[in-house]
Amino acid sequence: MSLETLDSGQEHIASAISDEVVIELSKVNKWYGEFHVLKDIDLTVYKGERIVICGPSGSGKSTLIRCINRLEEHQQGDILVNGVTMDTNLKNIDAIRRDVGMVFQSFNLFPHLTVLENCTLAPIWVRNTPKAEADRLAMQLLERVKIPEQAAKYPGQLSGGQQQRVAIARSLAMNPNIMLFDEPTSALDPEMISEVLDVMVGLAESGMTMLVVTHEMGFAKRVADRVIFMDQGEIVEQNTPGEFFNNPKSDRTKLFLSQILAH
Amino acid sequence: MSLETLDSGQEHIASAISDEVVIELSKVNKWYGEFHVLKDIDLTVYKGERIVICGPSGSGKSTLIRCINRLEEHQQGDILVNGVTMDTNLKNIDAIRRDVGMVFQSFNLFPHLTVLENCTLAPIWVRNTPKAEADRLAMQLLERVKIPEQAAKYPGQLSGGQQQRVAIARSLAMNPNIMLFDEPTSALDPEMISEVLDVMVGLAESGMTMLVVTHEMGFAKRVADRVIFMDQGEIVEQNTPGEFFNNPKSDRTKLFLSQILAH
Amino acid sequence: MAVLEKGSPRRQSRSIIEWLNDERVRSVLYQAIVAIAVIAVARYLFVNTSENLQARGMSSGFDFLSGTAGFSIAWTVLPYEAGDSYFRVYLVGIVNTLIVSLVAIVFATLLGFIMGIMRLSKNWLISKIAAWYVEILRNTPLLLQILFWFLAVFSLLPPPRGSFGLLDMFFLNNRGFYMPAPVPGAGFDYTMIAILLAIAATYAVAVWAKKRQMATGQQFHTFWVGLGILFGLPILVFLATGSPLSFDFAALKGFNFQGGVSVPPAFCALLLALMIYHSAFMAEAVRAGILSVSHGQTEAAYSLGLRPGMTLRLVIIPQAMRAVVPPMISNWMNVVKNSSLAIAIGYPDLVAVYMQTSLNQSGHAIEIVAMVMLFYMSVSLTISMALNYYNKLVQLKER
Amino acid sequence: QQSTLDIVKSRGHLRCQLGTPAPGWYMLSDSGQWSGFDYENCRAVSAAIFGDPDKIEVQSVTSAVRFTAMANGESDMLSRTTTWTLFRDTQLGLDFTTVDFYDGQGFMVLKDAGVNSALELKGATVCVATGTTTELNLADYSRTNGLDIKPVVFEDSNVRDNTFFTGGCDAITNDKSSLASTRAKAPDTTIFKILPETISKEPLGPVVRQNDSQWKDLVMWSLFAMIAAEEYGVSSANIDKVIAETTNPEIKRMFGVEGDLNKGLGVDPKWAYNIIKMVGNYGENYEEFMGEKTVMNIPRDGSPNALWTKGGLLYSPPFR
Amino acid sequence: MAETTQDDVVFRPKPSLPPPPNTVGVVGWLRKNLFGGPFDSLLTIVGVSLIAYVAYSLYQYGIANAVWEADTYRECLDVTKGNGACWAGVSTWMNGYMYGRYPDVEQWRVNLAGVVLAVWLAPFWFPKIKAKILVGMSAVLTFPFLAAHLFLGGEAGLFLQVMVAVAMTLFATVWLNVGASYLGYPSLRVALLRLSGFENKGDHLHKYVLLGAFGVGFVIAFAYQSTWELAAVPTQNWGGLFLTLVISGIGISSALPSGIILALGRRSKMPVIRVFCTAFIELFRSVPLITILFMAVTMMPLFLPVEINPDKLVLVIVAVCIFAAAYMAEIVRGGLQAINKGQYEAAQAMGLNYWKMMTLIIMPQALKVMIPNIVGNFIGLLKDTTLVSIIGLYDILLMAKASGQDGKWLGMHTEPFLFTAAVFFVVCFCMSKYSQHLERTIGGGYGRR
Ligand SMILES: Nc1ncnc2c1ncn2[C@@H]1O[C@H](COP(=O)(O)OP(=O)(O)OP(=O)(O)O)[C@@H](O)[C@H]1O
Ligand SMILES: Nc1ncnc2c1ncn2[C@@H]1O[C@H](COP(=O)(O)OP(=O)(O)OP(=O)(O)O)[C@@H](O)[C@H]1O
Ligand SMILES: [Mg+2]
Ligand SMILES: [Mg+2]
Repeated sequence: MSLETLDSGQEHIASAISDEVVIELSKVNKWYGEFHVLKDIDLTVYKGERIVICGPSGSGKSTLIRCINRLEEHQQGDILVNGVTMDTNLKNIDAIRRDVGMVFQSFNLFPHLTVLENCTLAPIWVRNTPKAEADRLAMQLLERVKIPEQAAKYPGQLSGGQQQRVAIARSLAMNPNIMLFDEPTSALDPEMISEVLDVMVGLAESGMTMLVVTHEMGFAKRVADRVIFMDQGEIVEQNTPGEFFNNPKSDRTKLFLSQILAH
Repeated sequence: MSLETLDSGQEHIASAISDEVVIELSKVNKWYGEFHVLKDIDLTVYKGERIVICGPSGSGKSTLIRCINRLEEHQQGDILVNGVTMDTNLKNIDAIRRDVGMVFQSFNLFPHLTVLENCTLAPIWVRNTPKAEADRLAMQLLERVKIPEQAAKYPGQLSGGQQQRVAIARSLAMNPNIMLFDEPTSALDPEMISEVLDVMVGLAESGMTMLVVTHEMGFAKRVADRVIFMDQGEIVEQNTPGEFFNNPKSDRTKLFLSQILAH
Repeated sequence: MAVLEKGSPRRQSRSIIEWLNDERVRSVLYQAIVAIAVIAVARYLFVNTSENLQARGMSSGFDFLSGTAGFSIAWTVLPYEAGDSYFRVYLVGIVNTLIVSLVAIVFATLLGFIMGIMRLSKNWLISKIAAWYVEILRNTPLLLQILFWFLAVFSLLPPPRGSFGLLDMFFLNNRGFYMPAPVPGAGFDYTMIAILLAIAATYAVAVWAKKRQMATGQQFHTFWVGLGILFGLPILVFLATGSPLSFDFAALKGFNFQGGVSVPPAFCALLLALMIYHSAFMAEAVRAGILSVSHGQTEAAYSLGLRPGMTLRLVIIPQAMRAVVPPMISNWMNVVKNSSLAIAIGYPDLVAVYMQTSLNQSGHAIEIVAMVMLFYMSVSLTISMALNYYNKLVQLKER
Repeated sequence: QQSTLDIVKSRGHLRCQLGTPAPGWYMLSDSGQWSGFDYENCRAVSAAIFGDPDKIEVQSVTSAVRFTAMANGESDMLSRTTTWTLFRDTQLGLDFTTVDFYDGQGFMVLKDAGVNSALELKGATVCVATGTTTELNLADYSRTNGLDIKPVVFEDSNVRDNTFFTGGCDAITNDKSSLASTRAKAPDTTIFKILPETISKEPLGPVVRQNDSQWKDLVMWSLFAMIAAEEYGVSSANIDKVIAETTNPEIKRMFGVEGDLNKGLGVDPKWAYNIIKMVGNYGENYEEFMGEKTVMNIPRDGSPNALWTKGGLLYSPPFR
Repeated sequence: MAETTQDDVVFRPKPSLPPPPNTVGVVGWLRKNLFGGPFDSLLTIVGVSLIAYVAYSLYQYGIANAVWEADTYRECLDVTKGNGACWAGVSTWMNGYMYGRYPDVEQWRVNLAGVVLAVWLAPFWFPKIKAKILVGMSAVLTFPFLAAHLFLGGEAGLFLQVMVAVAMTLFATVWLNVGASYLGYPSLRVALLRLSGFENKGDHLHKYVLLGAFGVGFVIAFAYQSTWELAAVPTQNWGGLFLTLVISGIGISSALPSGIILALGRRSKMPVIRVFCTAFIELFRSVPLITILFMAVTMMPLFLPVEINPDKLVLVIVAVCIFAAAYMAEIVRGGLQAINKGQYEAAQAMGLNYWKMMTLIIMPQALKVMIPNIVGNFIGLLKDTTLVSIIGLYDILLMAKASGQDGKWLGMHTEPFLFTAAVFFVVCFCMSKYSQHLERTIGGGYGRR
């Protein structure tokens, strides 16, 4: 988790935050059985904003972003995504999921489909894109993540870094306006981490709204508009990276930062 | 693969090579089906000599040392180990294996036996050593590889570096006069590599005849009496480490060295 | 240890001990011993058998196959009369075995899928019911289950006079299940042609729909349209040509229903028992297969916006099949083998008519048992060949 | 080759093959005891050889394997409802001894089916047991009379009978004696009718292995002894008295009081005495297992199973 | 930046609140598991009615209308009119269903053998006991002889007597070992040495002490067993559940060694051996057990010389063993395939020969992987042994049939079948649960971190 992971320069990438709200969580509560995992979460994300979420293991980071595309169901409070309320209405859920892409720690590529088919599956079946069109788009995206030559291979034949890049391309193929990342680099070997972070930096440069759960503090410093620190199901502190790293407010944050930067 | 891996000083360890031949390969040829994997290999190893074998992947390094204790059968040429001819005679094979220890890349410890039992199995069943005696010897060896306190654990409970050290102790328990190492550190995390190399250096200091397949060039420089470079089933070049690294003869060797030291 | 000269002790004459220590010699020796032992045992058995046959005045050879069997068989698919030969009995038995096994395989597979999916249902009650279904069926002997279906269900159906009837066309009673038999009239050929055309057309529509989707992205309700064509076209032609098909309805005459097509209760009971027993095993295969696809796959599909149905069809099932099919196919094999228990309730399968009745009548034990084994082995070989082929087909590409 | 008698003697007991339990013929009680009409034959032979009717190891096997179990020497004799046919006598390595029960195959139907003759069974479904001559007879009968009968074949007689009771067959066919036992199992025994036709001859009797005539003689004459005893009025109850009082030289020869008829058989002179004393004569056995007081309830008078003196077919050659 | 300063906001986690009431507790559970949606609710209602109907019918037949005491089946019928069960017959015949025709006065021998086996294997479940493999091996290898002698009775040959004595000695050894462990000795071996005072004398003397102790035990056992006078009970009289367990027990325990040999043969590098083993396995796996049984009873006698007429039970057991071995071979092969090649190579490189490698390294690992499958196989075999009733062996199923032919209970067949089914279900279900438990506990491996 060294700050040197990104070899290119360290200056912060300019952001283009509009004042359009794309995600709004208010008083969101969630329980697993008796266990209170999200406590009164309030969070507003503006269009084009890039948010990094960090916090100790088990603090509810994954749960939080998984609530945003309804991989988990929250029990209290409201979640609005792109103005659509997250409730039990299947139409709403579909609409939200179409606009929100997600990248998982363990890639979750479909092993029975080629890389290209992985990227065209959703456009063809959800967006009714013609195949030729979908293929073209997918190839563009694969070029963007720098692996166009792997299009015909199966996921099992790729290295971890390549697989994660395919996963990003696959999400982008649905042309989402929000991307969620859940520890996208933590299953990777050190050499491969930078490959994937490079792609994510590129994405940030293009103005995508991003929520990233990660412990890559170099990435956070360089890309994030806001860093959110969670513990025990709460948002303890949120701030710009500069303030967050240099001037943390809460004692909990300080403790966490001292641990994570000790490596 | 950096030369800094060994923290202790870099001066070459004095060797005590006698002129007694312990391994002699002459015109050894081997095929896998149609594929000619070893081509006319000639190699003489003297008692106490320490040889490092390197070369690109698939060049036949593993195959070569596996022929020396008959894990693979060669088809042409003669192999003599400690004066015993390697042929189809089971007695000879047994005799050779008793004198030759081997350490594998993936440790291959026996997961159903404790560390101590791993080390005493062969002495008890092959050398008919009494159990008490075997236990005593094994504990000595575990001390030598610096993990006597792990004797009662199962391999699954140890880290990779510890496991590899157990594997070395296990081989030594048969009191071999030749040790073969097949990439003993390449399955290890960087921090653990030096643990294992330290043990191997210690072994070298004690005068053991060693054949080591490795890409740890620091180790080669410090320990080897001779470095052998293989490619496409042939021995391309062999020389003292000084000459080999500073003054390689063959183009192929030069290319290889440039790649491996580029990291 | 002296310095050795190259290749010194290689070619010296070797003692017997040394010779015996040679890996290759030993290998040949072991194999020779085994081969000799096997041959000796085979010869011993053969000699004994021929002596025994002679001593007991029993004949051997396959001549009996052309002899008259003399007994009749309750229900056959192939035409058969008591005057037919033993060889005919063999064939009749094979066909009877295959018919009941095939039908059982089809239904057991369907039911297995339903039960396997039920067991994974989020509804606690449903998944528990499925779990107990599997446990109860897997843990009681099939033989008992066959007897149960036969005695406690099919034997308790009403007699022909009180049959359960449906539309006066289908009847179920303790003599079996009766259906109308179609009797094609003049001009029915056209309907047949229409059926073939409809199949071709459905296929064409499917291909076209796929193409269109690929080209324009539009999805098409192939299934419903196909269904329409498949049934609509033949019915139209059928009506247009003046309905040239009559049915031979089963009707109560004398003791029983006459006419129509019928299957005996033993068939129904055996079918049901095999189907239900094996569906339990198949349910397990299905469950394991689906569970073998990690939950991450579902989540990934959902987060791409795929709906549950599509996720199942495009992502989960293709991957699950890889794990489901091999145990499923060996289960099919077991259905065929277990159909031999038909003997307990009098369904005339191969073992019942051939290994039981024919063997009893003719006394040709060796020939008959060998022929029966031959049949089962060919089935098994065919199935395992199919399995290997499938495994090759679906192997995941790895690095 | 050793004779069976020697083997049996040296073994110390008789291996007698019965069928799986069937009422009247061979029945197993909950305490594990065998009894039955056919079982008495075994007891008779045992009594003749050992002077003890219970030195028997019962082998009870399904009909499918009965002949192999005989032919391979597993059983010494087979005493189960086995019909004597030319094929079986000549091609299975077996010898039939004599007939102890004249049976014939018949049909049984429900009374309210309104059937009075087997010839009315056109198109009927008929329950039958597997692997027996019954199956062949039915096929023959159906073919000869153009009845187009559908047989439903069962391995297990309970299953078969139950199928018939619940209406799974229009009729059941079997040896008439067994029809009686089937009827006895029904919840209501009064609703059945046995049709008058007898479609086959079913002579039943013990079977031994071929080519051992001494053994065959012993088994056969043990049976004859029981038949003859009845003919002479000798029963287990009165045998001692009869022997003491009789003047009939045949009886004296038979029971070993005079002569040495036992010599050829290779058994004790009192062999026949033991049989009658310990097992009883034919009539006694019939009464006990087949008679009107039993579940079988098969009347003897006027049937072929009456003594020849009473118009039946049971006839023993002379003991001379 | 790590040090905490005065003006820090101190983080106090918000208290965890209880979840909203409609998501937990009974209501939450019902909502989540039974009435998750309209379709789910419908399924639940259908399911409940189905269960209710089945339960009601079973209750009516099995309890409400059932007759528990009667002397004949006809008495039952008079009461039930066929609408209820006649458990009276089943209870009268219970002894028969359990032991077949095994004489009543001798049945203690069967029970004794069962108890001995249970006690023998009990240390398996004692956490303190080491060398569980040895406990299992000693039971599998020698218990059959003890059991055979107990079951058969009569004159035992010298070999059988010796084996019986060995079995008894080993049994005692197992339990003395348990005793020694709980008295605080590391093992029986050490206990013996300590008690005899030989512990500190030369190592080479130890084995004489141990052998001596075993010898004394053996002599005592031999002397004791030669005083037994057990009446002979021929196999024809064996039956019921007892016979079922004998057949499947022998089948499974012999299947393991022969399955291992076949599997090794099938993986052998020697073509002749490989071909024979493969052919054997495939032949017997591809045909139904019933045909093998038929073959055993109809054809084996033809294959053997006239003088040998093997017991029918022996033939059947041989057939079952062959069948089970073929299946077991495939399980073993699966287990062997799960062991990676490195283990073989490491063993060879250490100089172990083929058999030592197999017994010390490969098999212990493979067996562990195989246990759940072995239990599964045992369940299958146990169920399949019902087929021996078709060829006339008086197992529990044929006894059930026979009880319906008994003069008194003529016509009773449903009840015995139901009873048999229940017995099988209970036995198989327990084993299947046990194997699932094993699968869960074993799977992980050896003390993973
Ligand atoms: N399905 C579940 N059922 C019950 N508890 C769960 C479930 N999933 C997660 N939890 C618990 O919820 C808490 C938060 O989990 P979450 O995965 O959101 O943490 P996280 O912050 O992402 O941690 P990590 O950095 O380890 O991924 C953890 O304590 C976890 O044990
Ligand atoms: N069992 C085998 N059958 C066929 N080919 C083999 C087999 N084992 C190895 N080979 C081939 O022989 C060649 C030499 O293999 P070897 O393992 O000796 O290479 P190596 O130099 O040790 O490579 P690496 O550095 O990757 O371990 C390779 O091309 C390999 O593909
Ligand atoms: Mg997480
Ligand atoms: Mg290698």
